[in-house]
Amino acid sequence: MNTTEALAKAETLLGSVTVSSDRPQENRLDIDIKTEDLQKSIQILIDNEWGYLSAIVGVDRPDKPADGEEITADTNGKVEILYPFCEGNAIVTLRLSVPYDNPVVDTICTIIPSATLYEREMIEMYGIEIKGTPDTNKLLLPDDWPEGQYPLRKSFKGLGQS
Amino acid sequence: MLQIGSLVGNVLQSLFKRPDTELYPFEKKEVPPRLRGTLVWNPDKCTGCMLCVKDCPANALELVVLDKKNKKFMMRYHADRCIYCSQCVVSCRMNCLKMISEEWELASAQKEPFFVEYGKSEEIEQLLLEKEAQSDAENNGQE
Amino acid sequence: MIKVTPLLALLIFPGGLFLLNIGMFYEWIDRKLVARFQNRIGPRWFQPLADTIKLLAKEEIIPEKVHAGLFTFLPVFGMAGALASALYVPLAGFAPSYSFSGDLIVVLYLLSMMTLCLGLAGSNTVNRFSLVGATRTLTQLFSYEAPFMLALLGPAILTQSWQISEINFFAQDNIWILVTQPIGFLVALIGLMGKLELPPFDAPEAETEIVSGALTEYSGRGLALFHVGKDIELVIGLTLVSAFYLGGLANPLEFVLKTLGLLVVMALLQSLFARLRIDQTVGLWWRLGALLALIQLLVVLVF
Amino acid sequence: MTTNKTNKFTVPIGPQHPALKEPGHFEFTVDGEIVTGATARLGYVHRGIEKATESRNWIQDVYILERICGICSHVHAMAFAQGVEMLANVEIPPRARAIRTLIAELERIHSHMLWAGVAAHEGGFDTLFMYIWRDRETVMELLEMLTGNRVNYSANVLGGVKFDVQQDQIDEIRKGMDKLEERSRYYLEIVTTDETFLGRTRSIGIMDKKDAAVLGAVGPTARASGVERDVRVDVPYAYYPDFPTVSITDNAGDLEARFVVRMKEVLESVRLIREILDHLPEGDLAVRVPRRIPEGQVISRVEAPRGELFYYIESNGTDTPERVKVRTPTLPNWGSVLALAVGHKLADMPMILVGIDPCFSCNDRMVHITNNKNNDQVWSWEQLRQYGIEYYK
Repeated sequence: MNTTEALAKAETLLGSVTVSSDRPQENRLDIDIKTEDLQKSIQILIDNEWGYLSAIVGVDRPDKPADGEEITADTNGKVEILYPFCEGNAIVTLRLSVPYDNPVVDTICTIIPSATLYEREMIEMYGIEIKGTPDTNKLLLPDDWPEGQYPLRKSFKGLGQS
Repeated sequence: MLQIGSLVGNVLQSLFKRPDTELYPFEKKEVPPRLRGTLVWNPDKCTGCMLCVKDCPANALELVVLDKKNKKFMMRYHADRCIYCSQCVVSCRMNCLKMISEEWELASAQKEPFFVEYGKSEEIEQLLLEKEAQSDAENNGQE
Repeated sequence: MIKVTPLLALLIFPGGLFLLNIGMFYEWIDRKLVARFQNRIGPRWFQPLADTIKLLAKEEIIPEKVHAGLFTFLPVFGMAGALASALYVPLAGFAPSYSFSGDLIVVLYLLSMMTLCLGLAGSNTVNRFSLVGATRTLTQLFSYEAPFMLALLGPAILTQSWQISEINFFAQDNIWILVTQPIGFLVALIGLMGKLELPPFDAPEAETEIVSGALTEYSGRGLALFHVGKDIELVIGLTLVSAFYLGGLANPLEFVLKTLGLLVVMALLQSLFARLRIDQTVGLWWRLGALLALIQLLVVLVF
Repeated sequence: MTTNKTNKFTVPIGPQHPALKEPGHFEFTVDGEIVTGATARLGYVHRGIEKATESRNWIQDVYILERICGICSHVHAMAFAQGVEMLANVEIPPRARAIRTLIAELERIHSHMLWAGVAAHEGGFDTLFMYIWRDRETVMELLEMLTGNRVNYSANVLGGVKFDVQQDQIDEIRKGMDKLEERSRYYLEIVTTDETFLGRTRSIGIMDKKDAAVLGAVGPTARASGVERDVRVDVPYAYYPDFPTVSITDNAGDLEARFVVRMKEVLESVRLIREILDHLPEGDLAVRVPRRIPEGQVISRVEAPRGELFYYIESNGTDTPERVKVRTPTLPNWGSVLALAVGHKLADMPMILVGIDPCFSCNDRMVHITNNKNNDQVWSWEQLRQYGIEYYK
């Protein structure tokens, strides 16, 4: 299966959940999905043995503040979560966004058990609530890390500073 | 084929070989010519473009402008922060910077040796005099 | 042969001072040899002595939730056992200070006391590594003890005596027992390695698994005593095996040559193998070691 | 001693433990010597590198990312540089590609030999450990000769490499390769024939092909289970399109297979290095890369010694990146190991943990302390001393 075929196959497989899609690089296909379709789309990829989950990437997207203002903890925004799957050279990225005020996604540990480490990282770094994830203990941050401080959000400038 | 103690040949040979251990502080090996040691700055060609300062990942360099028109600069090098990546050497278009391989045993119990000032001696002296005058003035002001 | 007076025997020779020094010296030789086999330099000659002095000078920390009395006295008991056994063996080629028929059994039990003390010391603390280490120490004790004893039984049966000095004389007068009972010699030597917890039988103190095994919580004086006790056991074990199997020990020169020869073989064996898991150790001893020792014994009995 | 309701015994490994060369915490519930459960706690060497990249410019980031790991530093810098070059639409000269690949392969040899030594030590085979590490010095010295440093080579710049390879150095490398090839063959023979060592590796920690594929194992760990996952083969980058490598697999999936795969990969790297040296292209070492990188996002993957290294780089058009996500090979391999630990003997756990060649500093990357003075978690030497005096009074 070469790259083009693999991407074409993924495109047809995920047709039912695709909201929109684009091709940022030759070997990549980014598919926007709805938050509630996450488990379904991952199930499709696993059932058809299309690649493996390479990582879970979070990207913080705070709303653009007015000119001259800095991003603070009160700034609204959303967190984009990417689930890149790799099959040979081809990469399919499932993309969804959750707003700060309701940062909830379903767990994918029921389908891929080893994703628990990635999910724990998302919980700590972005404050995402992952529904049904088996382990919510701290993975990387100290146990006495303050609540509500999420290091990889843009508004985080270091503990004790905002 | 399975065997027990298959290392025996090498083990017996080792008994009659010189140990491979290097007695480092007593016996020193030759350092390779590309070894990145202390950074040395040559003030003659510097144009003050500040690229080295901008690109330094460890903020180990400070370039003090003494006289911009006559291209007189002084460099403060914080050896304790330096990670010896030699990016500054690559960034410098005038080839003023060099990492020498002669001086590399830099460990020290004090902090002072890690702060190095480069520049032409007369310029530094001039600057130091100015500094002294300034601090004197401040002291006088306080009194 | 010279007989030494009892008090002297206990304090200076062959017990006490002499034994401590020669124990540490043999430890150094062992470490140095292993290092050279591994193409390293190894420690300098005073390293074991320096370690011991340093440990003795250090504070002994008694951890919480242990029986303090046991914790303090177990190393003493272990070392006392090892020192006491020195009185019955032909150390340095001299006749043993004390000797009676059946002293072989006493020496074997005195030597096991050290291991028992180690096991108790480990289970006395609440440290998990100590506990696992203690379990392993005792498990290993039960696995090598029987074959080791059977292996030393061979020469005893040949001599028809349980007295170490008599076996020593018998060995001197006859052809080396190593020639007639090679299997017994092998089992005895490897049994000695098991007793001293040397690789590949170092599962009870495997540092990558359980830190330091039963000794994890020990520091300062207790640790020093256990270490020195083990060194003494090394010397006594080597003396026994060479007295029995290598044609006896008649004078100091023979003692030095024969025990050091054995030590070289032991160091070689130490550096050749990967560590055995505790279940593998037990399996090896009961499936192979005990069987071989029994066969050897049968051969001795039949002929 | 912690005993819970079911009278299970928990054995902690770490954060400080002789089996772990870096801090990490694992808890094994054991029943006798048999493991019945395993959990992990990482983060003891988290340094905030992902966050730190967002406040530094692209050039500085090369070095900060290089310091994610000491053993595979070159591939980190290479993955990042490669991603940035893709974003900036810059084609680097062939000689630079060849030298990058050369150093990456030397580094692979160094990493695999380091692992083999450590794994031998975990198995209590110290002689093998000493020998392997002695011979590893050869490749360390070659790297030092080429780049001037034994670790953190800093050979990459955005747009190429810093160091050229000269003829006398090529000869040196060839000599070193001959020695390494001979020794690796010898070690390969030892680990597949020595009975006592096989007792610790054969049929231990088996991961079958299906598990490895679903749990997302990468690198030699996956390949030892028969899963052909090698970025160098799947997505040839740098100089691999010109000189393809062979993906080495083994079907056994046990610790022995992981030894075999890694040792054979050393031999394959030796072959590749020789081939690259034979056909070293002429030309420049680097091209200019703009200080401001155009907007966009890119995924850059390279094969680190431990497996697939994944970089997600996003630029917002300024001279600092918007987001750099690093997924190191150890992280997916942890998942697979923890899932498979159950049912093994406690004595085998260190070897199984080490079997994937874990790199803790690779998967920990956070927490930065910004203000030393007002933070009681940072103590000066004087404060520490004072505390010690008070404590023992």
